Amino acid sequence: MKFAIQVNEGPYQHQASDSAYQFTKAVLEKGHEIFRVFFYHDGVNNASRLTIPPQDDRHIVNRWTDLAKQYNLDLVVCVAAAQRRGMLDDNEAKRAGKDASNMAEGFRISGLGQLIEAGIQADRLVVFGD
Amino acid sequence: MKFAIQVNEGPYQHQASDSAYQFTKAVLEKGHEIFRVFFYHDGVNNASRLTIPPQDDRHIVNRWTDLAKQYNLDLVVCVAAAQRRGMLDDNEAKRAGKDASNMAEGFRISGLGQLIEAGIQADRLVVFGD
Amino acid sequence: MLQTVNKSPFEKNAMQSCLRLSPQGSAVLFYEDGVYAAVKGTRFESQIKEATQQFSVYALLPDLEARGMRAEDVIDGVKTVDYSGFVDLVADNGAVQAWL
Amino acid sequence: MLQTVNKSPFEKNAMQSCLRLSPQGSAVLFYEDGVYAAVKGTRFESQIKEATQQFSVYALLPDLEARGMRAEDVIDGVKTVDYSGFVDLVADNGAVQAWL
Amino acid sequence: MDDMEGEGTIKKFLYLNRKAPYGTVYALESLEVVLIGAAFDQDVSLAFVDDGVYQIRKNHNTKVDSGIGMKDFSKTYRVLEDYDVEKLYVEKESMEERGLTKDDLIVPVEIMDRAQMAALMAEQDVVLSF
Amino acid sequence: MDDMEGEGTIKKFLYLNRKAPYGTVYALESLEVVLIGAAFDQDVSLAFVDDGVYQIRKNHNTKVDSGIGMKDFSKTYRVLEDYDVEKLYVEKESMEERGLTKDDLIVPVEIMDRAQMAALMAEQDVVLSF
Repeated sequence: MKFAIQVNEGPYQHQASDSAYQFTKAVLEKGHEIFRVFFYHDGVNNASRLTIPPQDDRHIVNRWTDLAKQYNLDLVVCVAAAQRRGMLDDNEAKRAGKDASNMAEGFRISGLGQLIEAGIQADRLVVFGD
Repeated sequence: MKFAIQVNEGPYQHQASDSAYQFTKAVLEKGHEIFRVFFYHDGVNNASRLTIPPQDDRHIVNRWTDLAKQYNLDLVVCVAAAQRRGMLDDNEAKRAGKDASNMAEGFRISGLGQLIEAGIQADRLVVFGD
Repeated sequence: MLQTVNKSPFEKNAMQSCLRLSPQGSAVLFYEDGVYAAVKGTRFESQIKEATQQFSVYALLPDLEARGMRAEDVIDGVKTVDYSGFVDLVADNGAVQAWL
Repeated sequence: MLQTVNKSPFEKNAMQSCLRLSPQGSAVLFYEDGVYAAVKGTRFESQIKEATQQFSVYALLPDLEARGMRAEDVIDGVKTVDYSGFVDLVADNGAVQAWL
Repeated sequence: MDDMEGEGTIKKFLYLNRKAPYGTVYALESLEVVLIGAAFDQDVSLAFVDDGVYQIRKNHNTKVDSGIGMKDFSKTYRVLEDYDVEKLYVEKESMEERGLTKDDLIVPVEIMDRAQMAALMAEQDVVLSF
Repeated sequence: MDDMEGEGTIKKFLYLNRKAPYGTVYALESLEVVLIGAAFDQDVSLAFVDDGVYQIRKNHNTKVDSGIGMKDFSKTYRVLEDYDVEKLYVEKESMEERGLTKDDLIVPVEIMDRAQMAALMAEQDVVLSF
């Protein structure tokens, strides 16, 4: 079965990203397919490569990157939500004349249409939020 | 009278940062003093210089930077909360071996002691959160 | 003391806890989504009316107006203030306790 | 349908709205801070017991355990699942509605 | 974006709006999804439940440079019709406990009781929750 | 940091904890403030009210590599004593409606009724809310 996942909150502040990760991992380990993980609202902050969590804590961003690598996941960050909150890849930074980018490996920026498409293409959409 | 302000949520997702800004501005316009504005939890995300809000919307980060310039405000971002969430100045980035920083002008990174000190030094501490 | 409530009483328990536990004589300010507690006609109206006997109750006008309400929509006994009035409430009432 | 509730019933109205509006026969999963609704001894116990008549009610065990509770602490008629069971609930119950 | 993949499939999408406007960004960013989603020609319904009914209350009054300093986006609900988004539902009890009637709302809606709302939910393929 | 400025001033600080642990980060980051704050020799009280009482429930059980994948920080409450943070209060009704007794808690606390809790609040100089 094909699953799509929506993540509405950033790392650490709310459990949403943790729950979404554990759920996504379980989906994959059971042999189902993940069509896409879509990061919306503060969820875009899960894509920052600049986080430095304490040594004894989980590394939420790297966990997503590693899972994406292992299973070839499509991790999509909403462009409109990302711009509001200062989450940029190299292209977006260049286009906007910003002197830095902060997006981690394994994520890509795209439009809200990707969320609707995920709703259409996947058999299930599961939303994790506050 | 000396006021201290604590901001617990990031820009746009919750009204906390907006309310804190309007309140801080009103404090200053009435001739009171702002001892410090302390950004904690997701509040650290108010310090990103990479945000690109829509043209017709308010620019939350720039508003803080401008107010700080006008009134010589002390805008302090909690280092522990900031590291978890990927908010770094040049020094922090260098020390952690990160290839970019994202902190806006007018903010500085420091420890939680600065919040306690604000509570001691100011006549009032006002907390804005979710 | 000044007690602040910024959440809708329909969505969260902040207002209930504030009214249950705040020291008598506190000023209570509703702002952000908290202002819905202060308007006439909701199922919380009688509770707020009662609260005005124990507390000085305020609502932030800019938050009311943003959400489509006006000063005359608030419950009798509740006063409206702007941000400048919010600052005065903080200055005049000692420690501030935020019911987040 | 699968209904998910991730907020404490003491803090937010999500559980109340879920139980009021969900189609009969839905599966209801409590997870994150939502699991407090599923344990014995709280003031919501009788309401949840009643809900088990209309809905299949579940609680996520890892969230219960993290918060100091065990499978035997949940109300009779509520089943516990792990993340794998959460996936099965989604697969088996059609559309998922999150009460955020 | 490969919208074409979705061609032919028509699913029932429900937007479940339960949060007040301005206090959090969910109302605004939900509306942004609805507007983008309209291009996909799906069978779309919007439900306003709990504090979600406040999103479509009349007479919102704020601008970037006055009031709470956020833009009033409520008039956008009026243009949904032009996007062929015409199925707007509010829940009866949510209206009543807030003392609201249809006259207080900025757009025409259908009022549904518990049972009707449950029936609407039961027939959906995808529920986007805000 | 100019801690010295605060020397001599002793204020009454109340930490008001009203949120459950793990679902959000407030419990953990509140504890981090308490630990740092202990160095300032102020008159500190911790109040656990509403879901805040769940923070100090016994037998939390999760690790970064099992369960919900977050570290269990509840044992830190036990070391507060070593930091001379000894005034821990829980509200009676909050305990009762959750079916909890003192035996369910990981640290010794004093149980207060409404009136006692209100009196505690009334005597504070600074309230940090989480």
